[in-house]
Amino acid sequence: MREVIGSNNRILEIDLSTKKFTVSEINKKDRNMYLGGKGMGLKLLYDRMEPGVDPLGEDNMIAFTMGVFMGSGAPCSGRFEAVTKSPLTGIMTCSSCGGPFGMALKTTGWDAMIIRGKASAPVYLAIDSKGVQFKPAKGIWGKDMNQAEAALLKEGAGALVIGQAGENLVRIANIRSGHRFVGRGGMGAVLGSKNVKGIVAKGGEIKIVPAKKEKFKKIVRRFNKYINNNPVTSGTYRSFGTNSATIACNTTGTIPVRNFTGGSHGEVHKISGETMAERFKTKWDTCKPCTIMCGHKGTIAGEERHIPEYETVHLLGSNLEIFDPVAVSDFNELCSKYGMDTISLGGILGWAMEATEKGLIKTSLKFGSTEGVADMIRDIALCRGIGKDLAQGSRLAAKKYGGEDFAMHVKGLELPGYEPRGAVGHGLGYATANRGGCHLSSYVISIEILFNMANPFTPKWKHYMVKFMENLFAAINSLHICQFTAYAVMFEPFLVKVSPFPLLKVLMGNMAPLAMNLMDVSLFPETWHAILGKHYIPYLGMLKFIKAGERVHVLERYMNTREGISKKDDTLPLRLLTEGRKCDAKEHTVPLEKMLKKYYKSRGYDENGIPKKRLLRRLGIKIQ
Amino acid sequence: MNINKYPEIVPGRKFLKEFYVGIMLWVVGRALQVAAKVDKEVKAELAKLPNNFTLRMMVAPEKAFPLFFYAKLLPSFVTDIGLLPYGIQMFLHKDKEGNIKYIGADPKGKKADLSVIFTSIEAAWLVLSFQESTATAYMHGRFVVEGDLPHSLTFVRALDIVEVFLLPKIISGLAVKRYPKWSEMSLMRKFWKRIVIYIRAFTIG
Amino acid sequence: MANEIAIRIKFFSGIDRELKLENYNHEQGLAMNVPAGKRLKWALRTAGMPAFSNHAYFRSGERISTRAKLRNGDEVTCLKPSGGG
Amino acid sequence: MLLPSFYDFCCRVKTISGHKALEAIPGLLAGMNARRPLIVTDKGVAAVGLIGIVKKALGSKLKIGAIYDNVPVDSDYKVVDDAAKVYKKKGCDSIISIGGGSVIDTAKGINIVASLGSDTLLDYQGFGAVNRKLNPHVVIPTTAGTGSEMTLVAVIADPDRKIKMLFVSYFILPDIAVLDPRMTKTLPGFLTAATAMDAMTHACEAYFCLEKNPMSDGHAYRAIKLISDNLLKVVKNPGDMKGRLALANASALAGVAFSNSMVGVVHNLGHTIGALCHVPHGNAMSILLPYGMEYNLHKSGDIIGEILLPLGGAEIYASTPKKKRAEKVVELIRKMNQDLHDATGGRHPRFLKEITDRNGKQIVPHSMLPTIADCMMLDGARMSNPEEVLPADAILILEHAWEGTPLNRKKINKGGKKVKY
Amino acid sequence: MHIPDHYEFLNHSKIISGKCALETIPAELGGYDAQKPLVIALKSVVERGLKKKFIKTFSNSMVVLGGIYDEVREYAGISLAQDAAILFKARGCDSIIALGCGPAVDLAKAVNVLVSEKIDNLSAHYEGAAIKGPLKPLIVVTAGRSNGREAANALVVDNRELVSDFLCPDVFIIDPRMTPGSCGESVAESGATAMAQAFAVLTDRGINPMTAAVAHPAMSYLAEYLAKGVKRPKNRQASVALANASVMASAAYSNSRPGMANLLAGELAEATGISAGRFERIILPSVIAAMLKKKAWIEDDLYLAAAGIDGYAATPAGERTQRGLEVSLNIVGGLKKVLPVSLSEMKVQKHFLEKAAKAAAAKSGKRFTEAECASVLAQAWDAAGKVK
Repeated sequence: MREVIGSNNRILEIDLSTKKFTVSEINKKDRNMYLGGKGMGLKLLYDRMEPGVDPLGEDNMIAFTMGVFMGSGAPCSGRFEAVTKSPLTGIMTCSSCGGPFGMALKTTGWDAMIIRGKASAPVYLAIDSKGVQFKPAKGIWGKDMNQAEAALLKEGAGALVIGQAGENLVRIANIRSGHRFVGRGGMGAVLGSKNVKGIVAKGGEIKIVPAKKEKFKKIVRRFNKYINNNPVTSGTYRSFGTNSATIACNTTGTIPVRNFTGGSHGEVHKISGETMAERFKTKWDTCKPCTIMCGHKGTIAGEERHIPEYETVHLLGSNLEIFDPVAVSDFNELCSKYGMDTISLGGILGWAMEATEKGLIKTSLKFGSTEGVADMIRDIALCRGIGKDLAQGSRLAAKKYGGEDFAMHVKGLELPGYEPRGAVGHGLGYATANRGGCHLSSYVISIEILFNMANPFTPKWKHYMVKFMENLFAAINSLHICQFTAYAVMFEPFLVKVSPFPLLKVLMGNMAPLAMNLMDVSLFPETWHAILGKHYIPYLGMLKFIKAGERVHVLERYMNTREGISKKDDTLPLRLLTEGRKCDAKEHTVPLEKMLKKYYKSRGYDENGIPKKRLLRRLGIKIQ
Repeated sequence: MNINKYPEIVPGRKFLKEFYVGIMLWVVGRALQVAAKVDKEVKAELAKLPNNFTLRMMVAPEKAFPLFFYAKLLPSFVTDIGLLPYGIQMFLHKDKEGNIKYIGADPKGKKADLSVIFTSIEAAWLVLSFQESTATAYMHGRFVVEGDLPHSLTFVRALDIVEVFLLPKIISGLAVKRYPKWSEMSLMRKFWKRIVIYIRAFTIG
Repeated sequence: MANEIAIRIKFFSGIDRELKLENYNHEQGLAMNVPAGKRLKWALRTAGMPAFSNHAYFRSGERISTRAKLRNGDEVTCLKPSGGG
Repeated sequence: MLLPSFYDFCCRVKTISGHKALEAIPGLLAGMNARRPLIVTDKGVAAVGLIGIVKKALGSKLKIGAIYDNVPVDSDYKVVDDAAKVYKKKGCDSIISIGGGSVIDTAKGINIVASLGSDTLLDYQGFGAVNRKLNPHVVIPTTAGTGSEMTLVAVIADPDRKIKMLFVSYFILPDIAVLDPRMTKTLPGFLTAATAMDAMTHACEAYFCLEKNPMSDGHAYRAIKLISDNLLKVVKNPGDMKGRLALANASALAGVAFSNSMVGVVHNLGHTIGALCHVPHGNAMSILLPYGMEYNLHKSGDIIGEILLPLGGAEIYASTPKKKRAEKVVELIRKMNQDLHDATGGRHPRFLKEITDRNGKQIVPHSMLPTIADCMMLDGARMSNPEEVLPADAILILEHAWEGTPLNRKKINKGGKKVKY
Repeated sequence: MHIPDHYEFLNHSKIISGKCALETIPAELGGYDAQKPLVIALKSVVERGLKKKFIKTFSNSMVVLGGIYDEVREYAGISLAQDAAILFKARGCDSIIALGCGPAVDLAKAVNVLVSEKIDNLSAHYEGAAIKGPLKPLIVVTAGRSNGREAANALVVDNRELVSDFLCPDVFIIDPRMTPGSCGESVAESGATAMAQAFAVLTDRGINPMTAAVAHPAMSYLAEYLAKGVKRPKNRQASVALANASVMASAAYSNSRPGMANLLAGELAEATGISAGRFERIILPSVIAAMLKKKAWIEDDLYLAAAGIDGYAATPAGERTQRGLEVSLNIVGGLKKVLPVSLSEMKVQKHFLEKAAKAAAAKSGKRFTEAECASVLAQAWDAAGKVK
């Protein structure tokens, strides 16, 4: 077991067409500017890939990047990032995953892996410290994810697999490692288009040792103290998982019901985290290592199954007006068998049900009834009948069959489980998220509703909140640590803990820039410098960390504008801009125009949403 | 879908233009009645119409143009011979002996053999304010004829001659295709006729 | 003289187990009669809630603080602060 | 292209043209779910055997309800009511009319009575009486010139009151006009010349009269070009199918043009002469066309000059200077009349005095001219002529037209401003 | 003048253009025995304040407006049509007026079908059931950006096409108070669409006198007024002429076969979601350049329409085709400052180009091959040395 100080900085570049691989180094400047994880993935593809490439073609590349935190023993650092050009949205997509493959690949000695070209016949890749072997995948091609992963795990510590959906190039296919997923953007189809069934890493060949050992130990102790004291990360997450927010969102009318027409529903508590915890006697089932412990498993219908997360419960449950937790869990199992993203699938099924209701397509789906839903999920995965068109994502299906005004997606990515008309800042987050309709890009609903620090209906200061949170989460996804730790790091420092809650609310509501910059998130950069052994300057280090996040976000936006993205795409589905929710008498809609204009100005984009040259130079992004 | 977000709309009225058209029709009616007596060319033209023949000039949807507000107050002898303008229609009646009389603007109790109908108030405004010549107006469908066509042509011909009498050359030049030359209408005859028609139209007629 | 007003409090995320309320029904929640003009803090203390500072309280879609005045027919939802997926 | 301050254009007829056009009828009728058509025609068309051609072309797919072929030359409402009874008795649901202008007008009348369900045509007199969609009506013109397959007017006589009833409505427009050269193959030379010149007049007048609009100009330009390229060829050898198709197209185009841009003084005089002296409409038109143009030369000379391009071709147009182009047009029309006169061996008259009836008697005596000039005031077409036409002007034109000498333009009573479209 | 062996032509709509055209609506409705129209308006048109002017034109007429449904934005969907149909039945309307072009007209046609056939959604028609009889009278008032499908006998609702002769609107009203464009860009896009359609009709091998007669005025108005209309969108005469041109172009185009520029622009518009007008403005110059190189045979009508009568007569017969194409190039060139000039400037992804070329060649009925389409798109990619 070789010991490595700090980070290994080795990149494995695999070319499937020529079946060769090369090894290259992460240069120092990139490491400082882009940290690792999401930032490094984008930078690697920005240097190698030219715009206008067919996502399912041969020239598309997919990069798996491990952050500096991986393997260092930091809390909740078991996550890695995948970056590619998504077949669902046609623009750059980054998706993070907490599966064992990350630790396996890092401990095999690789910091990043880039796959390009296309294999002539189905293969799977076995990676060890020296390089990669291309092994024929005849045996496991066509098998579902469970069997494929079991077969691959015989040859290594962690594996990535795609299901039948990935093989059939379903545009919402995902990649699985352990019971965690590289979920959004249809990355399974990218691997499927390259004829790669899976990747397995031997693992356990090197051991990462942080450069400043004792400083790192002190920081980790403080980190765990923060996590265990915070009521959110140690309270509801630990006992009920991500699904604990269901009741809060239901009472404020921000959950999707009946394809985003309603905001809340009487029977939602049947599928809330608490009821599931009681009914299925849940135990923990999380990424390794994790301190928050938000993943759960339980005995459902006699089987040991992973409890569906918040998004799955709402997109495959309340969005289709299905409130039977066992049914939702069955759909979740089907998705994890065939390998499809549950959020996009829920969005597509919601559209399909409304399209059937309005006579655009002929299916047996109906809101509120589970009859025909499981068969439709199989049809989509195996591209049978109308499933073949639904497999292209709700944007292309709506282009073919009509109903674009109620296809709930932004830039092609279906909306997750938050109803933006109840939290307008979150709506702006959907519109400006780089990969499309994504809640984790800025997650402003936490400020607006869950911690109730801002009025959810006024557009005041929401553009600044979205910008700040986008930069923060982009930076966090580049370290790579779990995003939920942000709540602990933001709300546990002494200054914030002591000040009374109403003062915080007034500060955040009226002087958001001041409040946000006062937040002390220095814990992240401190850990990062401790691992790499660099000297950390207290306040300036944090500003550099936030600026790195801004650089990652703006680089992704710049790459997308080269694919044709501009102001016309930063919008929300028509339903959210014009109609009110069924449960809301005042019929609030999302005032997107006002917020977007201010957002562009504060971001430094021109009025058409394209990053200005001055901004790119300030952040040091070379213009290609 | 709540339908009272899109209320029903009942269109209003253009009072000023209604009033202008009413007055112009009244003037034309009275002028024709006088011109038929005074000028031989007009008399010859109107002679072609059969006797006991009523001719009407109105603006389309008849129900949309009620009489003026003061019409009810006027005594019957005023409304019979139309001393004052009180509605947006014009009735000319050629009785058995063959002389033309303007019989007011009230359609009650009158049957029109020939009616010249302006398709809308805007069209009537265009024609009666001489923005379009009569021929171009007919071509653009500003007015439509109900009843047989030859009678309407004689009526329009008579109208042209009267317009030449009533209005100065600049204005009536717009309305008529060809302004009569010196030879056809001597200066003296034109001015004299103009004065006579004006006086008689507004008085006894 | 002080007329009674009826309110209902619904406890979620395990709080009802902490308060050891017998046969608690999620749908109806805990019905209580409170003298008019009282604040939420008073009602919670009578329900036996020890430290209630860091819980989240919602009434008809908006979040309210413990010092909010209660009105007749109110339905207050009480739960621990939580993060989403 | 001139943009008039106001215009309206409407031609709702579906045109089917081609050498196999008749075969398309069953499909189109099925499209309008009509299965049993009534064929309306007159004795002349039946005699020439055109009905046989149509029946063979329609083939077995369509069951003919009945054939009604005793339509007289000047149709009247009794014929219409009689045919309507046949229509109802045989349970027909659509009409196919095969023939010239009068047959088509009669068929329009029959369609009014049969579709709106009353028993006599008199109920539908007056403006706007017909305001509902009628049953399908397919028109197969057998003369390439009247263009009445494209017009929204039906003129039906009322023998009792000795007047001509005018039915005007967009709903009596036929649904389909079928232009098939086989229908006009057997038309003799002089009749072809007369009807073609009628179409030429429609096109020219539609081009320069007051109701000029861009769409009518486009149609008129092509009608003139087709006629000037093909007329002499077809008169010389009547079997030329391509030429026949061109003339059929030209007549349809001219019909569209003049039904939206009203014709002027030529038709004014032509109708009056036709009514008083029973002169064939085509001949009157071809004689009066040059004179009508000369009469309007001072008012819309440059527009008439533009007709030189489709009439004479680009070379002549480019070589003649701008001011002279209008006279060149008139000269070419006269030359065309002269060529037709020679090609038909004198049967195509050039001046009014040459018009003779079957047994050679002159039917337009010089004495009739003053009465024609007076009755001219009663025809609606005089409104749309750029220059005012009074009986005095009419006498001037008719004198020269009778004699055959070109109009000397000094005597014309000029006046009024330039035409403002 | 070449006449094809067989052709069919139908232009059902009546065009009323010019001063006080709006005032003729009550008379037109009277002609159809209709009293109470439902107005379906574009949101952008209503926001520009045209609604008040529109209502004022109905004063002194017996027409009562059954309601102005102005929810139509960029997309015509079946849900909007169902709402409008509910409003139509509730108010007991008997005819429909579409205020604005593009999606408003498509939606009006869809509502017309729903109401006249008394059905709730168009699924029966998507499966191929034909429209049985004539529908309620439909009047279109042109305003705002046109998508070139108004006068066609088809409706596109929810990206699904329904073709039937009964779908042609009955009357087009082009009134100088309604037609002035909101910005130069929307005028340029409608102009580019009309130009592409008129060009496709006039250079189609199966051109017949009827379509030539309708396309001729369209092309000449574009030649005269497009540059001026784009520079000053508020100019009334230019906007009326351009509105006329787009109505005539779409009427002629619906009777003729689609040209290469229209097919390619349609495919790219569907792939990228940008309006087809912008792509037509870019692809048309490349198509013309390809035709110039290929010396394809083209009727003289194109040159006559583009250059007018005097210009046409002045050039000898041989050069007319070539000069015609050059004049069309200059007409499209008039839009250079307003719309992007090349596909790369619009940042279209390259792999869309191959897919678009393949699909266009398939739809062209063997008139042009995939290689030709690909070369045209390649040339349109940078469009450097051509249209200044």
